[in-house]
Amino acid sequence: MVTAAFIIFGLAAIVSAIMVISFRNPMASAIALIVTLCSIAGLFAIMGATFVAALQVIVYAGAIMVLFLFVIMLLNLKRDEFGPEKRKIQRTLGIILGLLLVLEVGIFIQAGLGDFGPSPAGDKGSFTSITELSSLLFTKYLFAFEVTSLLLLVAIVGAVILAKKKL
Amino acid sequence: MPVPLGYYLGLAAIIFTVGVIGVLVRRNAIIILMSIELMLNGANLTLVAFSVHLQELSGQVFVFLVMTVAAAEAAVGLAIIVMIFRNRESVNVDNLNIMKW
Amino acid sequence: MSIPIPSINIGAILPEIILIATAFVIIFVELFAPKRWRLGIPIICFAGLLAGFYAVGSLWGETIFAFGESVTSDNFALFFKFIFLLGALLVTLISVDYLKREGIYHAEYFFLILLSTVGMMIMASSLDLISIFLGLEVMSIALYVLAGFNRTDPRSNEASLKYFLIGAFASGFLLYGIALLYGNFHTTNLGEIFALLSGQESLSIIGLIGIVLVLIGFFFKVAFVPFHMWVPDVYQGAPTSVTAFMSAGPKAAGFAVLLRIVIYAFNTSSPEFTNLLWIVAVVTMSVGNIVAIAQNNLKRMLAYSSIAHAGYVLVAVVAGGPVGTSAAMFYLLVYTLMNVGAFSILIVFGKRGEDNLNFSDYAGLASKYPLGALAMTLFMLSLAGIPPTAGFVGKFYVFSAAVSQGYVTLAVIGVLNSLISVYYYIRVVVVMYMSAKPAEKFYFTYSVPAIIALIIAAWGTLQLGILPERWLSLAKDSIFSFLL
Amino acid sequence: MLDKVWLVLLFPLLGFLLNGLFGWKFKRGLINLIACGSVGLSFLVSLGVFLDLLKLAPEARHFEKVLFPWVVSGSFKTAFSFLVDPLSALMILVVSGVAFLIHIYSTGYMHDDPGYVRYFSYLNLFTFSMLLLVLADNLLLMYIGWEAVGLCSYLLIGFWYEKKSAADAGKKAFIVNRIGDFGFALGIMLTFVIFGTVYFTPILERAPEVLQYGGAAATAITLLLFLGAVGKSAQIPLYVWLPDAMEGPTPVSALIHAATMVTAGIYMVARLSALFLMAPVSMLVVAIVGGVTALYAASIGLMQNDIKRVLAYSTISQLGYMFLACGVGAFGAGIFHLMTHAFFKALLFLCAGSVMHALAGELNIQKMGGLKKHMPVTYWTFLMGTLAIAGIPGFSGFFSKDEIIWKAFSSAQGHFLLWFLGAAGALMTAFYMFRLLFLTFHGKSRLTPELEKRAHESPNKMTVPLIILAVLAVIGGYVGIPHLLGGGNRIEKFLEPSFGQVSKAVETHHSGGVELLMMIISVLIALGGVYLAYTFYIKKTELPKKLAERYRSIYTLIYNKYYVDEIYNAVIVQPLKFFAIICWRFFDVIVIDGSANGLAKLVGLIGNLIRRFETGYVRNYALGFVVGVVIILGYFMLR
Repeated sequence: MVTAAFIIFGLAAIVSAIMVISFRNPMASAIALIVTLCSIAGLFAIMGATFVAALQVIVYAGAIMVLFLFVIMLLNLKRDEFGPEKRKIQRTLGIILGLLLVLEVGIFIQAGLGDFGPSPAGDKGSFTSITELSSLLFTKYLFAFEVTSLLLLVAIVGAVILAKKKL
Repeated sequence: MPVPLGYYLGLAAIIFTVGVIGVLVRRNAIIILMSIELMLNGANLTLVAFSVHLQELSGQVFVFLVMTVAAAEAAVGLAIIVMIFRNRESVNVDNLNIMKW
Repeated sequence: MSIPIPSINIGAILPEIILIATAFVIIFVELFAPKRWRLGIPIICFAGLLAGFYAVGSLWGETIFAFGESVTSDNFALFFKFIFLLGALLVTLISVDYLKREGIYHAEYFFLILLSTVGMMIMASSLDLISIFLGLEVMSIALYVLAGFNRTDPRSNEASLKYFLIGAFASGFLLYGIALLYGNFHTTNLGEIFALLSGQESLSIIGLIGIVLVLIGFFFKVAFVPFHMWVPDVYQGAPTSVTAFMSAGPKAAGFAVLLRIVIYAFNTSSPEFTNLLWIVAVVTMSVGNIVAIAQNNLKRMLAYSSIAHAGYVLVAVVAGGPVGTSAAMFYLLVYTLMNVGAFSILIVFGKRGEDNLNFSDYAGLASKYPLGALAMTLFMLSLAGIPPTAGFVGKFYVFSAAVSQGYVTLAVIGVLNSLISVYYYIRVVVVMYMSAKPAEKFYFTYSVPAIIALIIAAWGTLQLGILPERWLSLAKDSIFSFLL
Repeated sequence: MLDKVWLVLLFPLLGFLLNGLFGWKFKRGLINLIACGSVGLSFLVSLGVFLDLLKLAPEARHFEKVLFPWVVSGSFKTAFSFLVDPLSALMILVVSGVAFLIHIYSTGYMHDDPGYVRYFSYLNLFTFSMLLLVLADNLLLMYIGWEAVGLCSYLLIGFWYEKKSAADAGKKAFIVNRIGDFGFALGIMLTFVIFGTVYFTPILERAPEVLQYGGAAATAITLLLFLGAVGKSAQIPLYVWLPDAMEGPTPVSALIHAATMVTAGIYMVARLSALFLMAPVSMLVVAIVGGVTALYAASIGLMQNDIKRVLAYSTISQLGYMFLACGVGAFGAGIFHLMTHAFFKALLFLCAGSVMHALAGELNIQKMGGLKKHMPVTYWTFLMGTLAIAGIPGFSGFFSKDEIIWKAFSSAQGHFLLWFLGAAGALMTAFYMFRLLFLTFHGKSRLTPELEKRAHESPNKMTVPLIILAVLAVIGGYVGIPHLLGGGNRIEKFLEPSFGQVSKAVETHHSGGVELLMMIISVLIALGGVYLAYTFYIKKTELPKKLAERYRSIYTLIYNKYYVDEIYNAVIVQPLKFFAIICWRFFDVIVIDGSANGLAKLVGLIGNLIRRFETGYVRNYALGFVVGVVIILGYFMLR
């Protein structure tokens, strides 16, 4: 059951991710990205990280992607990459390097997995509790949490100053 | 029967790399930005997989924090793209090479 | 359910808090105060930075942990905070009239400068990789915006987008590396990683790839070859005051983290890292210097030169130990002074629209503005590492650290590189003093704050060159206690 | 006075600051007063220091003065501190004295120059830097002075920067010098690593224990340091900047490029004599480089027609002699020659300046001639200088140069071939100097009519320093009369404490008879050179014609004489000329200039190649990034 769900969500994530980078139309790419994000949320869920899965759907697929779609529509971008790719070598090299990268990382991970035991058995469903997560967030990671508030503040001010028509 | 850790990590590496390839091959700034989101998701998947495997919650807290980062980057990145679109009517990064060499 | 709140120890992050408070005051003045108050914003910013200096001074000498173990205020962090504050202070001074000249005088500029500085401080004082990452993002996002601050200038736009895309790309790698380290060590706290590592012999494979990716993330920030390619374009395109800012603080912040990671957490790791850093240092110095020779735009030349200088600092990092660490810190301080000084000259003699930046525009400057030319000469000589300037003491210290740790070849390559660099630095001096065809017109922005900044930078460059021992010993006092 | 030695430095520095910062508001008189007065005061203090030092017993003549600490970090310490011993005391006396005279001369020479204040502030800064270099008691402080004199030299060579050649020459000097400085800097670091200090006194004291005689460490340090000296003192192969440096004002050539700065390399080698003695290979290198340079530069000097260039090549050649002396362990002789050379070469340059002053900047000696009657003072002083440099007995150059040539032969590290290099160089020196003298001052005037009218003696401001220097050029040698001629060789006795055990290490083993013979040979060589020049540039051009008309009967005799000249010409001069042209045209211009410029071009080319990677396309940058990641990960995978 879990394995089947993993295969479904995993395949969906990979295929939609490849669609994100291969569609010409940005709108289609954005939709594909939403599919990827939701598939990953599904993966989180089957691992038992239900709270993160919910956040993934609400914040990522919900809020952030809406921002993307909004901008794409605002700029009315249908196809912006006119004309043939002039630097074919860039594309070829890009794909080759990407494959090399995944090969290297894969070999490293494969070789390093021996250090990890098999997954601990146990009821995954009860693993994530919002209480534990939030108590961690407000104790051990309080500082990081506070820094995110700064981060958002900077982003808001920055986005406003750059995108506002008249200052 | 739980799925082994390695599968999750491999899947995460693939998604990460798809994002990397996207940055390298696409010319549309918005799609490049989306590819970067893919990379972040690959990292997030790794974090959660480890967190669950190690039965240690920090990884999931990180995912929460990384989402904030993604949101902030998206906001600023899209603002930059809007600004450039206003000046040049294009978001094709291959049109941006006034400065070189 | 009661949550056990850890000891927060808010005093440890006093400098950060002061700067954040100042930033808020600035934004409130901008939003709610009468229009004419806006002219006072740089003064508020300046006062806040001075208060920051005071806070750094008052915390000096103690090692305090805050927020559990995730933040520390040790001398190492404070020394770097001093560098960040110095960079921010000088940039605030040179920005005032520059922003007016370019027509981009907005309160948000100072707000972003302050928060970017806070981001750097978080990087320098955090012990947790995740809060280091967040600090990096705070710093970078503010910088992306600042690079595009001149919204109507296509070059500024371009710089902003390039910086943003490559920066976010690098963040992805950094984050992936942190994720792998987390998986390997079950924690991202550098102190705990250090404790774990000192127990075992070598890194496991996942930890290795994790640390490599994390290092690459910071290699990007401090611009080592081949992660440097954004630097020339971004430096050239960004408003000059922002370029000055970028070249000082963020670079130092990147090195602060590199030093923490390489020397603090992973000091037991294998010699492969040393070899890697060795090669990167050589390539970085050489590429930076050789390409700088071929430049005609001063800002671009300084961009390549900043790449080369990152290489010199890396030489000290490779040397490691107490000598190397303190040499790197001292060099970063010196670099901040002389580089911001050089950019200040470009600002003072720049023309609206960022045009007056080619070598030929400075031909014969000495005859019209002898003091300006003299100051520029001082900064160029210092960048080239010629005594009695600070740059010489810095380089001497860096290279003798390398020699004393047995990296003689590296030091020789470094000195050879600084020999090459003389060519393009001295070219500036030659153009200013010995040009048969002077430029038709010089542009001079009379700006009292910028002149104050120039005096501070020039004085510091000389002071650290003639009497460096006080600051050298401060840098010595700032190295990690276990190195002593 | 010894305690106040820092005053020597303070005055020129003050002069520089006053004139440099406020000079544009000052009147001429005040500028002159500040510029010359500061150096004059500095000279007086130097004199006081010197006399105080003389009062002490020879072994007690060693005094260190710490002004304030400079770099203190861990084991590494340096301070702004000065070392007064016979060597440095003699040097500050020479430097400040010659500098003072040249400052006075300059007030006349630069009279009409628009950059008057700039000139004098640079000159004061130079004096300060040179004195700093000499007085430093540690390598790092010396390095500061070293770089600062380089900077001043560069600023002054390019003083008339409107001329492209001047600006280029300045740049060339700076860059070529940096190559030497690179070696010097590495040498300092290596010294620090090995000795744990950069102070001269402990280094020299501990050199015999710390270093192994002839060991790799000793050789490496000394060769690196010598590379610095080669750059600064314009030896093969880094001498190319010095002839070009003549683009600067002539008093600058006299002060910086003849009397003081270019001798810094010799001073450094002499200062570190104990180190060099631990490395016989380096000593041999020093001697060979010095000897070959001495001959090589002299041969180029034979064919030059530019008055300043002849003197420039002559300077290179004379510096070669000093290195030759150091290389055979005769450091005292080297410093002695440094001193006499400072007098007569400064004099010769100033005379050349005086000639240029009179002839509106004319430099070509083929267009001069007969100036003797127009400028008698210049002529007579120039003659004194020429006699001194040619090594005519009784003049200063004789004593010092003869000492060097003798030591090159007789010292334990000497060799007949080294002696030959020196002796052949001496022949050429005498020849080209007298050729210069004859072509410039003797014979029929070849001046254009306007210049003929214009030609006049220089003002007193210029001639008085000439006379003083001429006197010094004549009598300067009497402090070092060798034992053989009944003198006590006082100067080498005086310098002995600075060189410690050195002088014993290179004790000579030859009898007085050999020394006398060699001295006679060298006198004959000098006279031979003079005679050759005389025949060529006085007799050949004029006597043959006159005699042929008046005394037809003895014409054949003169004809025969002339015939001998032809033989001389064929046997000596033509080969020499050929050699000189090869050296100058081929080696100098093509090989050395070519490789220096070629290197710069190559670096520029590589730079242009690499910058093409900076395409401006952000995706290419990302590609570069990933290449880096893949390579680094691959490196860790394959390790």
